[in-house]
Amino acid sequence: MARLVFLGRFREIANPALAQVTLPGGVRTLAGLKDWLAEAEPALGKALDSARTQIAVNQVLVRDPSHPIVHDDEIAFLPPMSGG
Amino acid sequence: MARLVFLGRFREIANPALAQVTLPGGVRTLAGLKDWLAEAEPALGKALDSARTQIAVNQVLVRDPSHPIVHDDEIAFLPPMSGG
Amino acid sequence: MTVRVTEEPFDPGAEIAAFNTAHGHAGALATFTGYCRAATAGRPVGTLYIEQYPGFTQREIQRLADDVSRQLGTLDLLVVHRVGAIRPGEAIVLVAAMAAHRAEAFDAVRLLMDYLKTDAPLWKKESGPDGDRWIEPTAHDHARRAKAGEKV
Amino acid sequence: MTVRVTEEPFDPGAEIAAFNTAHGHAGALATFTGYCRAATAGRPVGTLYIEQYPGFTQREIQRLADDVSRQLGTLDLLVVHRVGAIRPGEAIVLVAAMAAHRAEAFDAVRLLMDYLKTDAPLWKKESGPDGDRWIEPTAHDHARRAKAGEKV
Repeated sequence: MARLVFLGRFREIANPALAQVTLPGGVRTLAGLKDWLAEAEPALGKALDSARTQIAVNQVLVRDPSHPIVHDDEIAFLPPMSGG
Repeated sequence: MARLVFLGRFREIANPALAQVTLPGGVRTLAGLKDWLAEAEPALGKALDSARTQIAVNQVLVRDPSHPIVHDDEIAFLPPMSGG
Repeated sequence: MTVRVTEEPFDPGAEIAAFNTAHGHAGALATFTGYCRAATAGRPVGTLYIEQYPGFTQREIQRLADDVSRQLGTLDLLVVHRVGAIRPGEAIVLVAAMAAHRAEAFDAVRLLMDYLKTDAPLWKKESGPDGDRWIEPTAHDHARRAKAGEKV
Repeated sequence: MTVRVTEEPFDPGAEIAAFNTAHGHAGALATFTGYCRAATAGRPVGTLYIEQYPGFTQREIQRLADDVSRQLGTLDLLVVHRVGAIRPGEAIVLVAAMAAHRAEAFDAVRLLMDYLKTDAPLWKKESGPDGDRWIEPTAHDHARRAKAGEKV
């Protein structure tokens, strides 16, 4: 099981069932996860597909699309921030 | 009677008797007052003699040395300010 | 250094009083408080909603504050950031900096506010009579932050 | 706008709390508090003494604040300035500005502090173990004020 976290406007688009999800065996990297999401949830895939979307793995920002995903990872999708 | 006010380091040099003083009839302008002070109180006169000394007449800053002095005026001598 | 992300309303005056009590001899205290406005660009705001990523948000703000502290040599920093549902008139963010001299205190507050605007992991949604909308930083916010980062 | 020149110690946190209560919906509050330091340039300070010219000092500070308010379009300004004998750790000056946006609030506080440093009719004397000395603004203070006046 991976834990997927969608923040801000991504959360409103994402299927709540994705919070705890068993990923197919072929999904082994962040790029693979994004491809899988784009297929399973096209509207969400489209929203995530921006250079300004950031991804955190286990609460650390990761920029490398080939970053591996392992069991129990917490993977968060962050839209552009609007703090302050 | 004129009221003379000396602020900051001028106050420490000035003779306290100057707070209420009857000026000689010949002292009719700010320049005349400064000349009279320089003669009566040379140390004070020297301290006042700077382009950075400001003078207020009845609580309004006055730059013109020929500004007239009349009975009951409050004339203040201000060293450079160090507020804030 | 104190960084607090809170769902509860806070009182900026009381926070500042508590912060300065601990540092009475420092010399200079600068503060900034941002409030929830009753209207943005003429459009009335009902409720402002700010979402955090629990844990991550707190640590990232701490990292931004550490960065400012290192750049400007402040003696102490305080950040309080509200999350959740916020009503007009309530404080959203407070930044306070203690430093030996006023320039460092001013610069620290300003720089940290600029960083928070663009780099704090927080997501704002405004709810008004004509619906909701998510807010994202403007090009102007990014430009100001880039400029602030260079200047100091 | 409130300008207060006072011989009594004041609590900056309480002053800020009272000021912001009256303006909860303004958007941005920036403040600066200057404290009496325990040492200046390595030299211990016993007591700081600040002399005012009663009446004149209050009106001149009011004039400086009016000038800043006009230049920056702030919604409200507060100045509290201590005079008389001040001990290390006590607040000397508090400036607070309410504005619609943060840039105006920051700029107003900074500019007014620069004006106060050079143009407020106040005279400072530091008393320490090795005697007293009157303080006058440095060339640096004048340069900063000139620069601040141009920039805004």
